Amino acid sequence: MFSVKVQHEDFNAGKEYQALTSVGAGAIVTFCGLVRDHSAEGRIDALTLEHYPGMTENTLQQLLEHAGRRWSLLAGRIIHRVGRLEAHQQIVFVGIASEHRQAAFEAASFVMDRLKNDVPLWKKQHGQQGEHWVEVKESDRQAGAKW
Amino acid sequence: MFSVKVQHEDFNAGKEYQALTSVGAGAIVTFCGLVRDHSAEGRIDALTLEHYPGMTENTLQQLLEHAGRRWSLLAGRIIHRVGRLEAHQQIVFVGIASEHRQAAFEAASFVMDRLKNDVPLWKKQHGQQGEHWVEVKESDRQAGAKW
Amino acid sequence: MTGNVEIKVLFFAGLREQLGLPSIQSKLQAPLTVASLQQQLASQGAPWHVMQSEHLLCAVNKEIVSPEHVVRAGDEVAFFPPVTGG
Amino acid sequence: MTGNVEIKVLFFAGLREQLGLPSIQSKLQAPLTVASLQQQLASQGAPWHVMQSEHLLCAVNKEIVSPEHVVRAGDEVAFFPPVTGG
Repeated sequence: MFSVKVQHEDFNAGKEYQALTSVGAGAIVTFCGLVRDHSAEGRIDALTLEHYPGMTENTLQQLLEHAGRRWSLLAGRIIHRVGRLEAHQQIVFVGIASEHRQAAFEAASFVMDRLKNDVPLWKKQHGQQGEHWVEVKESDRQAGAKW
Repeated sequence: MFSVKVQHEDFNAGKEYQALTSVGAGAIVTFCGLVRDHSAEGRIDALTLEHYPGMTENTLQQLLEHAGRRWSLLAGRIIHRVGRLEAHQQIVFVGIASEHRQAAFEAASFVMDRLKNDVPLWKKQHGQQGEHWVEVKESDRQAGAKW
Repeated sequence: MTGNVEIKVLFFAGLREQLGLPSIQSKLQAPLTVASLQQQLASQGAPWHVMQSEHLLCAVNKEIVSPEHVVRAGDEVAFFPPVTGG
Repeated sequence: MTGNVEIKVLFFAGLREQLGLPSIQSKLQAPLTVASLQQQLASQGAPWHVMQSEHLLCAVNKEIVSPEHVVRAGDEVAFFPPVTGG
């Protein structure tokens, strides 16, 4: 019902969506996060994603299970890429299948908001300003706290 | 930037997602609605979707443009199928690309909530109880009014 | 503007089925609001009484309008039940 | 439980880079809370002073814990900065 992958390789968002169509859902919401090519500070060339092997997977799985207790869900999948990812590449896929759209929208949004606060993943940014570890955004902290 | 299709043919959600990845987005949210095989009243075999040619397309386009004024969006696509659709088939695709995830989630959710209230499309349900035109759900009316 | 106006009126979904036809071409006395057009149609006897429903929506030239909207010659008017797509 | 306990401590991301190493194996005096472990590490001189940051998070056996959590022999402890995935 809930599946989680942490990998360097790219994913096929279409196939991940397809995998969610077999559960008789009325609504499927997917989120994909991609590497932007700029930020307020300038050009971004790439990100390097670091994780804590074992804990990252566990925490993502717990996050889906938490969503499954809070909303009526039929299936959920998360894929998070790690390692160096160039601008415009895919970073993360979240897919949620449920009977009705509100649960799917809310659960997908919840997973992303909490992922950014609770899951051991760290981004280093490479770009115009050299490289640096990305700082926590106050907006992400607030989004995580609202649930 | 915004594209709308009303068609009987099925769509490939993966390709529709791909089309949204070329705009430099940081976040892409997709929604797919599918024909469920049951409701509170029993088995559902199929739906027949009727539309108002011309007005349906116009209203969907206006809906995306409305979302584009309200949120900072990079691209948006809607495909709505019409005609007879069997259980488990896809009905509707909404895809929204933006720099940040909150805008993409909110805009996709807004489009679906308003689509269900404002766009000339009507569902006839075929199933255990014969066939009948689907009644407006109070929950959909409220969801449309909240924006 | 007064006099007779030629108007096309479309019907959709359950309303189309109840009336047994998808559209009519009507010559009507102008000026005419959507509300009075609806009333005139409803007064034609069975099955037209279904046009009395206050839940029906109206579009003129493919835009939703209020009952007070004035219909003009050449307009395409459509009546239909509350929508249920998505 | 008192006496020496053998603990593996992992570091991630910016903290790993500042310390210049991904993990250490430490013999420490038990019982020991996460807060006191962090303090002991921080008191080892440069570059360990970076362990003084109150923003650091701690996981024991891959679960986030509070500073009062008591570390036991064989535990895998990890310190890391606030997360920024997604």
